[in-house]
Order: sequence, then C-alpha cells, then structure tokens
Amino acid sequence: MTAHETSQTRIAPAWTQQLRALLRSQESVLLFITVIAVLILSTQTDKFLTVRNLLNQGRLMTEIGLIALPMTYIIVTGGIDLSVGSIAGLSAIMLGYGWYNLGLPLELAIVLALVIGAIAGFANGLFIILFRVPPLIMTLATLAFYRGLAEGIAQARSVRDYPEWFYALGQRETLGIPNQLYFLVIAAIITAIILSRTTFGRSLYAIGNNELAARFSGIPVRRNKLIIYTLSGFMSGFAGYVLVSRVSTTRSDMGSGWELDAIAAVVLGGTSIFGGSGSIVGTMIGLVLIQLLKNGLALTGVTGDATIVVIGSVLILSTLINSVIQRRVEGL
Amino acid sequence: MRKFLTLILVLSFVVAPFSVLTAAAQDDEDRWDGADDLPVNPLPCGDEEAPAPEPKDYDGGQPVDPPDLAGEDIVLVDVPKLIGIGYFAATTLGQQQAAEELGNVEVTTDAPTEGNIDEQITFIDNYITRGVDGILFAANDPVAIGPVLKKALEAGIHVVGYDANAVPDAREWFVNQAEFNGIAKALLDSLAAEKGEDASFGIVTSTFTTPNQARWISEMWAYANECYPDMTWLETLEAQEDYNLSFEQSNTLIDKYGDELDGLFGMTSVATPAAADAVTQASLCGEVAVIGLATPNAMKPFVNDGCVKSVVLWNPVDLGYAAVYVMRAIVDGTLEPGDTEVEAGRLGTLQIVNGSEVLLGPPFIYTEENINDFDF
Amino acid sequence: MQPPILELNHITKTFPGVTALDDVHFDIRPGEVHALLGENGAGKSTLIKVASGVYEPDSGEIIVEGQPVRFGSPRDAQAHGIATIYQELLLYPELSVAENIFMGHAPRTRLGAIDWATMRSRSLEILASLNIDDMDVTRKVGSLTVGNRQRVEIAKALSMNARVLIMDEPTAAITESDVERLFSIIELLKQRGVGIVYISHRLNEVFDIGDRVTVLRDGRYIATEPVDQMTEDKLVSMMVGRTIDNLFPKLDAPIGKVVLEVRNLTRKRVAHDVSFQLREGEIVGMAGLVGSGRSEIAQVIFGFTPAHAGSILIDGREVRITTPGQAMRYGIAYLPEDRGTQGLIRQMDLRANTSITVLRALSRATFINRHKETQLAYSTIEQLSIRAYGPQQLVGKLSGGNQQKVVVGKWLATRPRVLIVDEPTRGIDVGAKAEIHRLMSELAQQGMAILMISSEMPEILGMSDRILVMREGRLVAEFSRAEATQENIGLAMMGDIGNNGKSVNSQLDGVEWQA
Amino acid sequence: MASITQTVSVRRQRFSPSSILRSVLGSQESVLLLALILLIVWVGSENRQFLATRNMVNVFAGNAYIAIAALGMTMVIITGNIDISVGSLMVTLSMLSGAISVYDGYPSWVSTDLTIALAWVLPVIVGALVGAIIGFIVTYLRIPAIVVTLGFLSILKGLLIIVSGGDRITGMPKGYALAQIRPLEDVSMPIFPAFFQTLTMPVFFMVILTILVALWMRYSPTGRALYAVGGNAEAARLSGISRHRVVMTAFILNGVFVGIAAVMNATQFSVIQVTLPPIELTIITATVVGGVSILGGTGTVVGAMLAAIFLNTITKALVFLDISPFWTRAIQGMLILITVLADLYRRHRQSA
Repeated sequence: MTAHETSQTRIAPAWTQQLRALLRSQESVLLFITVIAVLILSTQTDKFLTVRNLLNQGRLMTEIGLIALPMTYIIVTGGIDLSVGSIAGLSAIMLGYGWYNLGLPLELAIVLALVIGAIAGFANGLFIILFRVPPLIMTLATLAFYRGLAEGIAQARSVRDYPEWFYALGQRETLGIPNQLYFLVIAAIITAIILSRTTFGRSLYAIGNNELAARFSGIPVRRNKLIIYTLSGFMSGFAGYVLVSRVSTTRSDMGSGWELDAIAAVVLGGTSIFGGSGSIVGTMIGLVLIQLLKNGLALTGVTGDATIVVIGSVLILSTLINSVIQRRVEGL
Repeated sequence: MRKFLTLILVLSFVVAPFSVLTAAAQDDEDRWDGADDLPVNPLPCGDEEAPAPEPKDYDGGQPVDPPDLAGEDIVLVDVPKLIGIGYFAATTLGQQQAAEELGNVEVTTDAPTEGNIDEQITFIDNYITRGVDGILFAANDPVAIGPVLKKALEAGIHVVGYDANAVPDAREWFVNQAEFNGIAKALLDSLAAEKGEDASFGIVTSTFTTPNQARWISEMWAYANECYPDMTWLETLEAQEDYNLSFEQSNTLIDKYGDELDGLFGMTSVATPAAADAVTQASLCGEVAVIGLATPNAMKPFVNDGCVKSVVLWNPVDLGYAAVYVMRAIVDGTLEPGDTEVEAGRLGTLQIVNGSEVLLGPPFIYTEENINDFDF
Repeated sequence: MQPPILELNHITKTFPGVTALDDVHFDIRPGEVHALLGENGAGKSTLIKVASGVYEPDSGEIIVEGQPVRFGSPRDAQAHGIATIYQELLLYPELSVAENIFMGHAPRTRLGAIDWATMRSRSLEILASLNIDDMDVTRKVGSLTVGNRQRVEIAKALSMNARVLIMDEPTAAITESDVERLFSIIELLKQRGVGIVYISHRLNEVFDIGDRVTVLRDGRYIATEPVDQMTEDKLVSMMVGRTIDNLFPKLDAPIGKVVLEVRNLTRKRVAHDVSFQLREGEIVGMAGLVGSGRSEIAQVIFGFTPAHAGSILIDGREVRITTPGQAMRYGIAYLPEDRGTQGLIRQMDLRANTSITVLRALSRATFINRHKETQLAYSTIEQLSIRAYGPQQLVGKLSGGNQQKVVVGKWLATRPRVLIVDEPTRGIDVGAKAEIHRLMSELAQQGMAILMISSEMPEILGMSDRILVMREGRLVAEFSRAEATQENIGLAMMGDIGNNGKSVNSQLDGVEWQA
Repeated sequence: MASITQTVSVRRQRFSPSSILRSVLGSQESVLLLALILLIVWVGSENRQFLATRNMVNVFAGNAYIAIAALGMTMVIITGNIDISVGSLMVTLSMLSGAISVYDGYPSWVSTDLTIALAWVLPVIVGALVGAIIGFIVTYLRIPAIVVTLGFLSILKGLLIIVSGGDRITGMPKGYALAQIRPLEDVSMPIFPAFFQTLTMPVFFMVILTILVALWMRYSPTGRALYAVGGNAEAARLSGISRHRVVMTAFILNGVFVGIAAVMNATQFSVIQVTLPPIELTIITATVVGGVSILGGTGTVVGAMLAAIFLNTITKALVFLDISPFWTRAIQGMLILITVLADLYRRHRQSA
C-alpha cells in the first residue's frame, strides 16, 4: 500500500490520460490486430475485401453475435452461460412445433419460441440467484437438459415448408444489406449503450468486481442477474429463430456448439473471464475478427481444419498481448 | 419478490420432471419409425423383380448462365457432411481417382469436423464467394442446405450431390448410391438368411434426425411388415457418429435382450464395426449376427474371423468417383435434363432414376470371399 | 537483559517512486511483546514484510541471534523461526484444522507419506499447550469462528516452532472474549520465550500487553521506548507528528424528534425482539460482542437481511424494508463493517465508488450524467479532504483512512437522515480517526441521527449521547452518556456467561455464515 | 495436562457419532455411492436383465476412460483451473497411438512388441508435454486456463484432422488390444493373475489408477499442495508452496491421464475413428457431479470416478426402463442438476 501513495503525487492532465488510456485499451489493441489481419488477407485474394463478401459474413455471424452480446453482460458480472446453444435449439424446435403440431399461426409460434427462450434463461438465473449455484455448473446441466427437451419435443421430426415471408429475416436483403444484420447492429448498439452509459450497465461492472459491496450499496444484484440471464435466454431464442429462417427448417441439434463460439468472441474481445471489465465494442470486434479469419482464410485456400488452428492461436496470442499491455499500464 | 420466485422454482421443479416423464411414457406407444412423415415404397419380397419406376421428368435445378467450360480445366470443391470418418475419406479417395483419370479436373475436400448444418452452409458459402466451377456435397439436412445451394446455382456454379440428397431444385443432379428401399431390402434379407425369418433384432443408428439413416429405417419398417411379419423389432438406439457410444449402445442392447437378440443392424459406417466389436468382445459371435453399412477395411477383422457374415454397402470410392464424372459430364454438356443414362469411366453407364438422380447400382454385399479385394 | 532474537538494522526499502522504509531499526527480544505503531502508510506493513521475508530490503542488515542472514522468501524467515499472522488470516477453509496447522511441513512416515495420525495428535498437543482444548482438529476451518481461526494461525506458527511471532492487527476482527483469550495465549508464549511483534491501532491494548513500543512515521524510525514510560498522548503525537488535541471531538447537538424507531425487530438466530428509538442530532452508540447481533440488527434495518418479525417506523410511520434500496429511499444509510469487501469496489475508480449509491439521482432516464458524477467526486474529495489525485484514482490504491472516507462520502451523497456506521474507525490511523469522529459530530449537529456500532470502548464512551448494549441477539441494556462507564457496559456485554467463550462461540457459529 | 486433553480429545474424535455421521452422509462420494446402489437395485427390480453379470461389468466399464480422464480434470479443477481441451487431446492421442502401432516403416530390429509398447507409452508422454505447454501458458504467462484451453480445443482439433487426413485406423497388431471388455485370459497379457480375470481391463485400470491417485492426493505433499493452492493461493505461497509448480504439475498429470484414457480408448476397439464428441463436457460433468467444487480447493477423485459410473448407469438404466430415447438426454440433464444441487445444499449445511 505504501507503494501506491506516490500515485497521488503523479498528477497528469485528464485528457492526455484519457487518450493514453484509449490507445492502450483492450479494444484498440484488438482493433489493431484485426486491421492487420484484414490487410494481410486482402493482399492474398481480391474476393475478400468486397462489400458483398463482408455483408455476407455479417449474415453468417449474426446468430453467434446475438448470443455474444448478453454473454458479455454475463461474463462481466463474473458468470457464464453454457446453455445458450441448447436454448437456441429448444426455441427453434418450439417454433416449428408450435406452428406445425400445435397449429398456432406462425407469428404466434415465433413469439412462443422467444418466450420459451426467455423462460429457459430465467430458470438458469433463478437457480443461480436463489441457490447460489455456480453459473458454470448450472448452465452445464441445462446445456444437457434443454437440448434434451428439444429432442424430446421434436421426436426427430423436422418442420419445413414455411410460408415465403418467414424467410425474409434470414435470407432476404434490404438496401443490399442482409436483414438479420440490422437486428445484430441495433442490438449491439443498444447493449453497448446500456453497458457503458446507464446505471444498469454500471451495476453489472460493480457486481463483477465486488458483488457484496454492490449489494451493500443498494444495487439490486439478484434482480439484475436474473435480468441478464433471462436476456441471454431470450437472445438465444431469437438467434434460434434467425437460424431457422436462414436455413428454412428446424432440427433438434440446431445451435450445438454455439456456446463456445460466443464465449470465444467475448473473451477475444478483452472481457475478463473473471468479470469486472469488458465492453460490447470489444465483443463485436472479437466476433468480426473470428468471422473474417474463417472467411478470409477459406478464400485464400486454407482448409477449415487449418483455419481453426489459426483461430485458436489468435485467441491465445491476442489475450497474451493484451494482458501484457494491461499489466504495463497498471505498472505491475 | 423472493417468495414469488421460490414459488415458480418449486413449481418448475414439480412440473418439469413430471411432464418429461409422462411425455417419455406416452410416446413409447407409437414407436419411432424414422419416416419423418415422408412416403415409403418397399420393394417386393424375395427375388421378385421390382416394377420399373414410372419415368419422371427432370426436377433438378439449373445454374444461371454458367460459363462454358466444355473440355477446359475445372476446379471443384467437395463439401461432405463432415470430415474425420472413414466413409468420407473413401469418397474423397474416389474423387481424386476420377480427377486423375480425367486430368482436367481439380477437386479439394473441405468440411467441418462435426456434422453440423450451419457450419456446412458457411463452408459452401465461402466457396461460392471464392468462385469454383462446381460444388459436390453430401447434405447434413436436405432442406437446410437448400438456400445456399440455390445461391450457388444463381452464381452459375454447377451443383452435384452424392450420398445425402438435398431438395431437388437446389442441385442439378444427385448421385444416389442405392435406393433407400434397396438398402432396406438387402439388410433385412441378409438377416433373414442368417437368422431366419422370425429373427428379432435391434438397430444402432447415428441420430434419429440424420435423413439417410431415418429413411433407411423407415423403409426397413415397411419392408419388414410386407415380407417378414414374424420378425420382431426390439429397439433402436442413437449413437451419434461416435464409436464409443455406438459400442456402448450395442452392449446395452445385447445385455438388455440377452438370448432374445438375434441380430444387430449398424446404420452407419461407425456403428457397424462398433457393434461387431461389442459382439466379439462379448464373445457372442454366431449367436448375434451383425449386419450393417460399413466400409470393408473397418470390417475385415470381423469378417475374416467369421463373426460378421455380410456387410452391405455400395462402394463409397465409386460413389465419389461417379460424382466427379457426373459433374464433368454436366460441364461438358454430355449430361442434360431428360437423359436416361450417363457415362462414368470405369463404372460404365449409370442409370438415371426418378427425375434427376444418377443411380450407382444395387447395394454391394461384402462377404468373406470378396472383402479382402477392397482397400478403403 | 537477553540479547535480541531478531534485529533489523538500517533497513531501507524503496518502491518505484517512494521510500517505504528509510533507515529503520527494530529488534525483538525473547519473551517480550514489542508493539509496532504508526499511522497507515507509516511503513509498518512493509517492515513486517521485510522481517518475514516477503520483501528483501535494498540496504540494511537482518540479524538472527547475532548471525546476519538474508531472507530470499517467507520460507527462509520461517526456517529462522520467524512467523507472521496477517490481518486477513491465511487459512484453507475447505481443509481440516490439523492440516491447516501443518500445511507445507506435515509430519511424514518412513515412506515419506503424510502421517495423518501424528499430524492430528501433534495439532492437539500444540493447541492444548495454548490451553485450547475445545477444538476439533478434524473440522473444516471454514466452519470455525474468526477467533478460532486466529488460534489455528497461532498454532500453525508454533508448529514451525517460531521464536518470533509477528501479529498484524490480531484484535481487529475478533470478539472481546476472543481478545481476552488471545492475550492469555500471548502471556503463555512470553513465558516460553517467544518474542512477539504486536501491531494494533488500539492504543489501550498496547498499554495492556506491550513491553516496548517502536513508532514509525512516513517510513522513518521515530523512537523505541518501554511502554511504562509512555502516555497515550505522547504516543499519538509521536505517530502523527503533531499533537491531536482531541480524539473524540463530541459537539453537543440539539436533540430533535424521533426519526427512526424499531419495535420488536426479530430475525431468526441473530436478533430477537429489539426495540429502540433514534432522534435527530443524536449519536447512539451500540456496544456488544461481534456476533451479539449488533451488525445483524443494523443489516436488518437496512434491509440487507430483512426482518422476520417486528416493525420499523420512520417519522412515526411504519414502513416495510426488504432491500437496501428501499432503506435508502427512506433516508437510511449503512457504512458496513468491512471496508475492503463490503464498503468499496477496489478495482473501480473513486468517481464510480462515490456515485454508486446515487446513480439514479445522477442519471436522467437511467443515463448516467458523467459531468455530475465527476462533480460529486470532486466535492467529496474536498469535503472529506481525501488524499487522492482525482476522481480517476482507483480506490484500491488509497490508504485505509482515505478509503474509509470514500465510503463515508458515498453514503453522505445520499443525504441520509439516519446514518448507521459499523466500526467506523476500524483499522484506520489516529489522524483519520479523529477526522471521522469530528465529521460525525458535525453531521449530528446538522440534525442527522447516527447509530454507531463499535467494539472500541473509548470510541463508544467518547462519542455517544446514549449507549445501547446487545448480547446474544437481544438488547440488554441502555445507558445515558452520563451513567455509562467502561465497567457497566463491559458487564452488560459479557453478561453472566462473559468469561467462558464457549457459549458465545457456540451461538456465533450460527451467525458466522450469514455474512 | 496437555497430554491428558490430547488423549481425551483424540478419543472424542474417534468415537463421536456426529463425526462418523458427518463422514458417512457428509460427503458427495458416499451420497453418490448410495444413489448408485439404489438406482441399480431399482432398475434391477424393474428389469432382471439389468443385474446380469455382463451388464454389470459394462455398467462399470463403459465410462472407464471418462473416469480416468476425470482423474486429471479433478486435479486441475481443485487448483482452481479448468481444461476444456481434453476432448480434442484425447482423440488426437488415440489416433497417435493407433498410427504408431500400424506404422510399417520401422527399421528391422524394431519388434512388434516394441511397436506396441511404443503405441502404449508415447501418447501418454505427448499428453504430458501438451499438459506442460498449457500449464506454462496458464502459470507463467498468466492467461486464464479457460481461455488457453478454449484455444487449444480448436488448435488440437485442427491439427488432428490435418495430420490424420481424417481417415480412421484399422488393422492394429494382435497384442495391441489392451483394454478390451472381455475376461482377461483372452488378452495376450500374462502379467495379470487369475484374480483379475473376472474383471475387465477398463475396470481394472480405472480402479487401480483411481486408488493410486487418491492415495497420492491424500498422502503426498504435492497432492495436498493441490488443495492448498486451490483453497488459498496466498496462504500456500507463504507456506512455501510454489503455485506455479503445483498448477504445472496438475496440468501435466492431466495430460498424462488423458493420454492413458486415450490409449485405453484406442486399444479397446478394432477401429480408431476421428470422431469428436464433446467428451470434455462429459468429463467436467463427471468431476463436478463427483463433488469437486468448481471454485477449487475441495473434492476427490473417488467422487469423480463414482460420478462417471453413475452417468453411464443412468444412460443404460433409461434404456432398460424403456424410457423413450428421445427423452434420455433431458432426464440425464435433470439428474445431473439434482445431484449437483444436493452437493451444494450439503456444503451449505456443513459450513453452518
């Protein structure tokens, strides 16, 4: 503690500090890495850096993106949600089941799917706050449970032949931009603003850094946790709906493995897996970086197996680089 | 607030297990037959000739003004369900052989490591952007893969499927290794031959949602009802494309039904050897017949020590081989909608059935005599 | 007089940009209690870290029994018989008492395997030698009371047959009865010739058990004196470098109408049937052992752990409080006991910490107004004269006193009418202590009603208009400022079962894991 | 006086019913064992076949390789870390083992037995190496284990396909089959006495290894250090325990056991396939259900083993009870949740 007292004497004008902070921030470091990657890839093939291709990538990454946003919230509070993929699958199935088997109007079936997703997330949150089940364990269990429900309800039957309008979200474009991309961008902006500017967002950081102190400061910790897990479930459900609309059928194995992709994006985005720090901007950059690597490498003739090797390495390396820089900043 | 939440929790605790169990109990009544609400048409029993299928007009899709590459070098990409299992390693081998023979074809295989629909779509999408002359695919889901394949056609890329079909208008041709009902017939006939017409059997499949397996099983239902009314269908278990699980599930069936069990069907090239392994390690060779779809190399040990009498499979190497030849034929314009047959190198001429499917031929049955002549 | 076991001569230790220790002397003789005093930041902790081998000094020599040595690691120091008991006890909650005592140097069988039987019996011996015979060595440490955990720590030190035992604020977090027990244990150790380095902010303790006292200030060595030639004022002035006229600047404020009243407040296992009133301008001290229900009742009023029965009245109107949020809306503020874990968010900056209680007020439509927030931070820094370089400073990097001021600041920001302070001056230095006391008096004068929970008798006596005493979850006594004395309060706290810690502990067990 | 109190209190601990009760119902291990027995008895009463010897053997043998991998995972989690790359690693090592055994380019002096020995040992060593690399990045480069192993998950998966070309391996030499589920006399390995012949190799390995590791974790200083580091890293440091060294050890041993599991897996079958089911989740589930706290500092390998068996028993039980296969996974998920909740509840009670 003695060591720190000098920091009081070290006084610098606010704006230079902020500038330095900005340049050293996880996001800008990651952005730098991304730019480098894009530049290298674009020299390898002219097919990569085209509006059409990039927009198309936007279409392909939307589902994971929608899930990664609330995942950022959850990880900021020091939690995690492994059940997102299964929830997406469950919602997808409920959509088809509600429309085909229960004979609901499709609009209603969609609503049903989203509601089911929200409920699933709500249940996660409920156990976590009431029984203090570690999120990792809770969602590990529901990862199996929700997938199981999906399989049980689907009875291995897939629902197809939706009316034309249903595919608008997943397969059509407006002003040349894939429709689902609008949703991703809007969701990203909203979640970003909430996290960085509002009292709710602030409370999430507080919870992630010191839950007890947050509670003693009158922050409704339990309520907010419940909200983010429910949100996570809802968004997973929405992602499931987007996928169904994109691939025009429902299967009970939809969304398997999404949890790791989403977490990878969040972590790559510089959000600390231990909670307390992180940002939506970072997550989005992380998401884009992964997607562009997948796509760019494929376009330059690298096969999928080699690509995942690269992505794995990038994940570790960029985290390393960032942690080194952050340590330098804190002078530890 | 808190009270309310607890209430909900308690409810969910009571309701969830209850509902699940009741549901589980119920659909035990109508057992899954894999039909997925699609029609079945079983072949006639025994050696009766199958009535020739009534000719059907071409129902495939067409690429939008593709470049004329007749005779030119073409670059193809092959996107199977997944990579990492022997079966698709074999189809890849066949494609390479064909490419070598033709000399003016270059084909690379690239696919996800899990049989996962959205991954596969992403792969194909990337190759559309990258710009290839033709795409070969084996679909994880016939419908899900549709949009992206149509996108390929619109981009003027030729699309040919093999092994697992897509909705017809999403591809030009599909190389059909064998008719579903043909497989079903072959499997059940060999069981009958080995264990008699009153044999009772279990099935180990990949997942209930995998289209091919599901269709085969539903055709088996139909065919068994027609021709082997005395056979008892004990149970069907899922085992993914996972060797360990297939092994475990086979064990479970063996243990559950004991002497009652006469035969095990393996519906995938993973499940069949696993089932054979289970039977061998339970030292029940002879008592429990293992019949299924598998590649020769995987089955050699069992066939050679007599534990497995017959393995049903088309030759996946030929399947891949044929796919490339069909693709070449389209590009060269030698295969056009309405044709009834197509030249496929060493395989000679192949028939075209129900509209837009190239039939590889009747399923092949490997036995002790011939299995060692194959290496894939 | 015996030669010292451990001598630290001309110790200098600098960190980037600061000289933590500047030519400091310290020595400890067998069988003495040597108190080490100084304000936070004076260099006490650095010094003991040097003595226990955590830091290596830049210059100066460490001498153990006449032999110069250098400690590369805590291990080395332990090897030379120097053990340290840190404020935050370093134990393994999930492991048994015996294993905690012997972790790292467990007895082994001939085959080199850990010998659990011996470990248990030797643990029992050690504990017994400290007159501790009521502890089950197979029990998980996590389920013990703080007092018992501390005893485990001491046993741990002895198991490494330590001859110097450094205790950093050992009494900060334990009950009166545990303190008594601790002191008797210290006596035993002295008789055995163990030298004890004793660090505490409670001067009365220094006079109770100290033999010699060394004072540090701003990393410099001030003096070493026999305790019996010292007076409290002398010590204080040595520590702060100036004379603090009055540690307890109680101003008399006009006592107004009742603001807060609680009737028969009850929460199972922690507080039973508690009733009292709190008036404007009044400072009510609440005494009692840790676990007697003091903090617990406060947390019930604050809605952190809602009441099971009874009622809370604000301005005579009954209100229902089930969450801190609601309590705050009624103008109640609560400074929790433990700054580090309950009061502050150390990884966040000063601005975020001061604003956290009033985010709603600082925001329009839940959007935080950064400008207002920063203003608040500056005004807090000013009003409470917090030594920090600005709103951006991480509070984790502030000294204890300043951290506590931040906590005070964040609660004053809510403009409370009822301020509940729990151990407001625990572990902060004399200077800051006086400042906080003055602040409390001023607030009372402005008409705030203050409930002050404290384990420090002088503080209770010095600051309170009225004194409530809790025991075993019940309100057992009330004294006016006039009639209150150390004795009658102490007696009320202990009750008849005061002197055997058992029954107290047994009911503490219940309380412990609530927090 | 000291000695008296000592003997007194010693006796008190030996025979206090409370402490005995605590040790019996107080541990997830015994709870699991109880649940396991009840489950077996119940299913047995529903369906006689379930109790048949062969099925019992399979019940215990089926998840042996999971249990063995869980040994390492237990250590890693106890130190407060986690490894989600074990699935990919295991498959990679199985392929490696197979590849070595069928490789025919060896110089003449290399006998088949030697090849087989290599195929058994080398993967374990490689596993240890990978573990060391992960451990190094986690400790010395200070990157959270979950991030590192998330990276390795895909790195290994990719490398595996690249190296193996995605084909499966068959035709391993006769003596290679080490871990088949059959009476041991069939296995050409004379070293095992007749006693084990009723057992099958997987069970044999699982039990022996678990016992060894359990002993090691209880009686070796390093074993205890795992708990120390996971329980309170700072305290451990001050008692002279090197966190880095301990965590490294945990990850290396984890690699070793994944290696062993991989070899068993490879030698159990006549075909080695590159299929990548998410084993890591199963392994972590087994560990957690076994009572290992995800927060580190507590848990035992025995619990993990019992949990692994428990999970397999459930899967089989559901078939024997004629539960529709569609609902299997849902019910599994529910049971997992319930056992974990039971564990948490017990912990709460104990810390009170």
